[in-house]
Amino acid sequence: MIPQAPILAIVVPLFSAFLMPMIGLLSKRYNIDRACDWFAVAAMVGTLIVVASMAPTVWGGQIIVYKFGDWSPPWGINLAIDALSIQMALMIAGLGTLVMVYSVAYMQRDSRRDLFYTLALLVITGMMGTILTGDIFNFYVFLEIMSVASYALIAFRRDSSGIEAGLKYLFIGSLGTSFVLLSIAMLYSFVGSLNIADLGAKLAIYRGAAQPVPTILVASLALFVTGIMIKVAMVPFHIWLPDAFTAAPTAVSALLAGPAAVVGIYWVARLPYLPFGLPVGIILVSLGLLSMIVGVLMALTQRDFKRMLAYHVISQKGYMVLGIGLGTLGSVLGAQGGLFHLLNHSIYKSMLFMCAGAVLYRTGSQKFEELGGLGKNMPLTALTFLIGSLAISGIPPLNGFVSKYTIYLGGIEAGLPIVTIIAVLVSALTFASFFKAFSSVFLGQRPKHLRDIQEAPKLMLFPMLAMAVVCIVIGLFPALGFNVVGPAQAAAENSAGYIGHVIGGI
Amino acid sequence: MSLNYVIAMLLITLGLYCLLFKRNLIKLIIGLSVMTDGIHLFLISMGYRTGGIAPIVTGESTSNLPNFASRAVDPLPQALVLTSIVINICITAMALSLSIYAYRHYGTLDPSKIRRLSE
Amino acid sequence: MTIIVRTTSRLLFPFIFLFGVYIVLHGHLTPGGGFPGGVIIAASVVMLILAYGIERAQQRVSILQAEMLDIIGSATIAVIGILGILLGAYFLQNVFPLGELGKLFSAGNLALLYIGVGLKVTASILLIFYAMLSD
Amino acid sequence: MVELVWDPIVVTTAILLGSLVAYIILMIGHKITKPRLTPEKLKTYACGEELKPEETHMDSEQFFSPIRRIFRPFYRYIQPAHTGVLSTYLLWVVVGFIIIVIIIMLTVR
Repeated sequence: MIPQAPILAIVVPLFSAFLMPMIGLLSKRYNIDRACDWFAVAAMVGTLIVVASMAPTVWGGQIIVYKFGDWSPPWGINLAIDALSIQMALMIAGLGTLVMVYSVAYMQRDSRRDLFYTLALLVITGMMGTILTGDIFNFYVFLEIMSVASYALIAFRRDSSGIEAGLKYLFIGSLGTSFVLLSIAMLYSFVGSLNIADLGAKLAIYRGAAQPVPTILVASLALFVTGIMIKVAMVPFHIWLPDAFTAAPTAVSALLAGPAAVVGIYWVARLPYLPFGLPVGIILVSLGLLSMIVGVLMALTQRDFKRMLAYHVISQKGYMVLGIGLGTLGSVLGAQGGLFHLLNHSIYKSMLFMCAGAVLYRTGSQKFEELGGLGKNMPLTALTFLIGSLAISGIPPLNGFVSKYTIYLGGIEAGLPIVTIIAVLVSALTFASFFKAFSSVFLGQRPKHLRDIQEAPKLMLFPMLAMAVVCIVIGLFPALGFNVVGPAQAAAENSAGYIGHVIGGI
Repeated sequence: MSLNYVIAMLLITLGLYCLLFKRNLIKLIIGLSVMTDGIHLFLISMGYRTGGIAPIVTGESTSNLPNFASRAVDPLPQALVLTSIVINICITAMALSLSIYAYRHYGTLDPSKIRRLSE
Repeated sequence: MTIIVRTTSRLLFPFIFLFGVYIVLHGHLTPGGGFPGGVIIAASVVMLILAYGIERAQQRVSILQAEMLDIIGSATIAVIGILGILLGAYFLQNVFPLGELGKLFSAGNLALLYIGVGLKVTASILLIFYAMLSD
Repeated sequence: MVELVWDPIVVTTAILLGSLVAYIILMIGHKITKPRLTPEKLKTYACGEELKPEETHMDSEQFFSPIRRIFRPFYRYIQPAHTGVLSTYLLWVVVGFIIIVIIIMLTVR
């Protein structure tokens, strides 16, 4: 482990974001093209190295506790990194690096790219912070950093649809974060602590229905769940997501669909055990089922490429929440499947958005009606899109199948076969919807004005192909994924170990 | 003391009402701020104790630390509120600038008319 | 604006500015610190903007200068934080002499941290106003 | 036995072999009967009207109209509910919150 690695994982993107305007000024002064772009990529690679250096220690069964300013845990702010956090951190850093490489090519027509990279690195900082922190108010602060930066990123091009989507996300998201703040305030007034491990230890007496749960705790839990579900975009709270993903620049859509999905799911996985420890399985399962069905049915009739992908994000996140919910109802396979699906989905959904972005970059259109026959012009993009759409529909040799199959088994294991049936049906509808997308964009008649379209730039193709290779590799060797997800699921359930490590200061 | 909590809840409810039923983006932003201020009031009154003193360590208080600790109000909620106020400023500034752009593009501040993205 | 507003704001400006500087510098001793102090300093400049218009203000402090101020503020925080890692054991750990309780030069890195925060907040709020008022 | 069937490499090999067999059958079929293409066979039939290739693009919203018929209540009520009005969406959030409170009240006791 690199010394000081936990804090460096947050500090490297944060201070790179601070330095970015200066680099923008310098590069303008000395006429260095693309200095900002490569600095952002370098910052992300640095973050990835720092995070990866922590992984062996954590998978060795240790929980890294980092104390700010040497104040010990219940009083000071601390970072606590267990196997669940490290899975999420690795995903954020890895996918974030690929998205940055993609945006080097995608954003090259925009002006003020230094501001774009500042905001993107701030989003990465916020995500890193939310998953590494061991203090619940610190979590709120990082959540707000991430949210405010992403509102600005969505409206980055300042066109009418971007502004509208940014406004909608801002109001709905701020309502959600103020719910989280109110929940934290209630929790603090009831327990008198903000440390997650300390809260978990003090609230443990309400686990297992030994004592009646006080009303303020119920209100706090409901507010927290609502706030998190707005970030995850489960169905009654999902409405910001399609607008935002449609209107944002595609690099931002990929950033929000891949890495940023992690934050919400991390808290969904953490929530049933820490800090509340109250049963939320029924809520998770019902919200997951609802999102799966509504998401896929809405996606079937979309005319817009990115909007269809956005509705599939909702549907696939439903699978994850469903799997984790089944995990709290007594099915280990379900929870593992949920976390595994998060890993797979982040990879292939980022890739699919990148394909849509490549098409949009070359043709200037994201409507199905105006596209067609691009398979001859952009064969590699078509190939990656095909791999992605087969993966998301759960076709066997690819990674989506493994995780979906695990969730199906989890449904049977938890004694709810009806859930499995619905999940299989939704998967079939997903395939139908992607069939439509592939045939409308890459097959069929090619309109005359698209005759001279070229293949996407190499810098865009590189992350897409890398992700496609990862999809196939995980599909062929699922043990690779389970080696990451298994410890993560065990760590999420092992709240006593977490509390012992943090409070006991082992 | 319980009056504080009543007013805090009243502010939160008022903010929520404003957010749900007003048809002007500026009023929605005001509603959001009022709601957050209600939460801040809730936090601040939680750390308050009747007849408490400011939790600032000075020369006098170090001589009698137990007395100081038993009378000082809880400083943590104040720190939380300070942080939260700063965050709220960011959100308000962001919302106002987005509203300016929305007005330029749509010519209105009515959220029911800013709806080019739907279904 | 009328001449009354202009004169009053010009007369008031140094006092408000000085008060803001006081709040920033005494952040580690009395209530206040970088955030409130920075906002007060920025408010004094915003008052001038309201009285004299955005152009006059930008002649004094251009957008570029405000951005530079912003970068200097954040760089100060970064350097103090990284000093804690290099010389001590933890991020933001105090590596300066603590000094005597109640004196201006005390509390180790807190005072320097507040100056950095104050610069950053001042510059950020000015930038927000510039961005909203211009173009 | 179950492990063998769900071993992804075995399944992938099986899929690839299956596609190969299908391709061979297709090729044999092509060899036996040569297709005789006439211009009339390649034309899109649209009640006698002349269509340019660009106009034959399918309406993506109606691509799966049978599914729209099956889930008619959904497409009649839920899809139009995505109105794009911010106030309605905020109302959804609050209603969802109230439902979550009720579910937690019922399950936690």
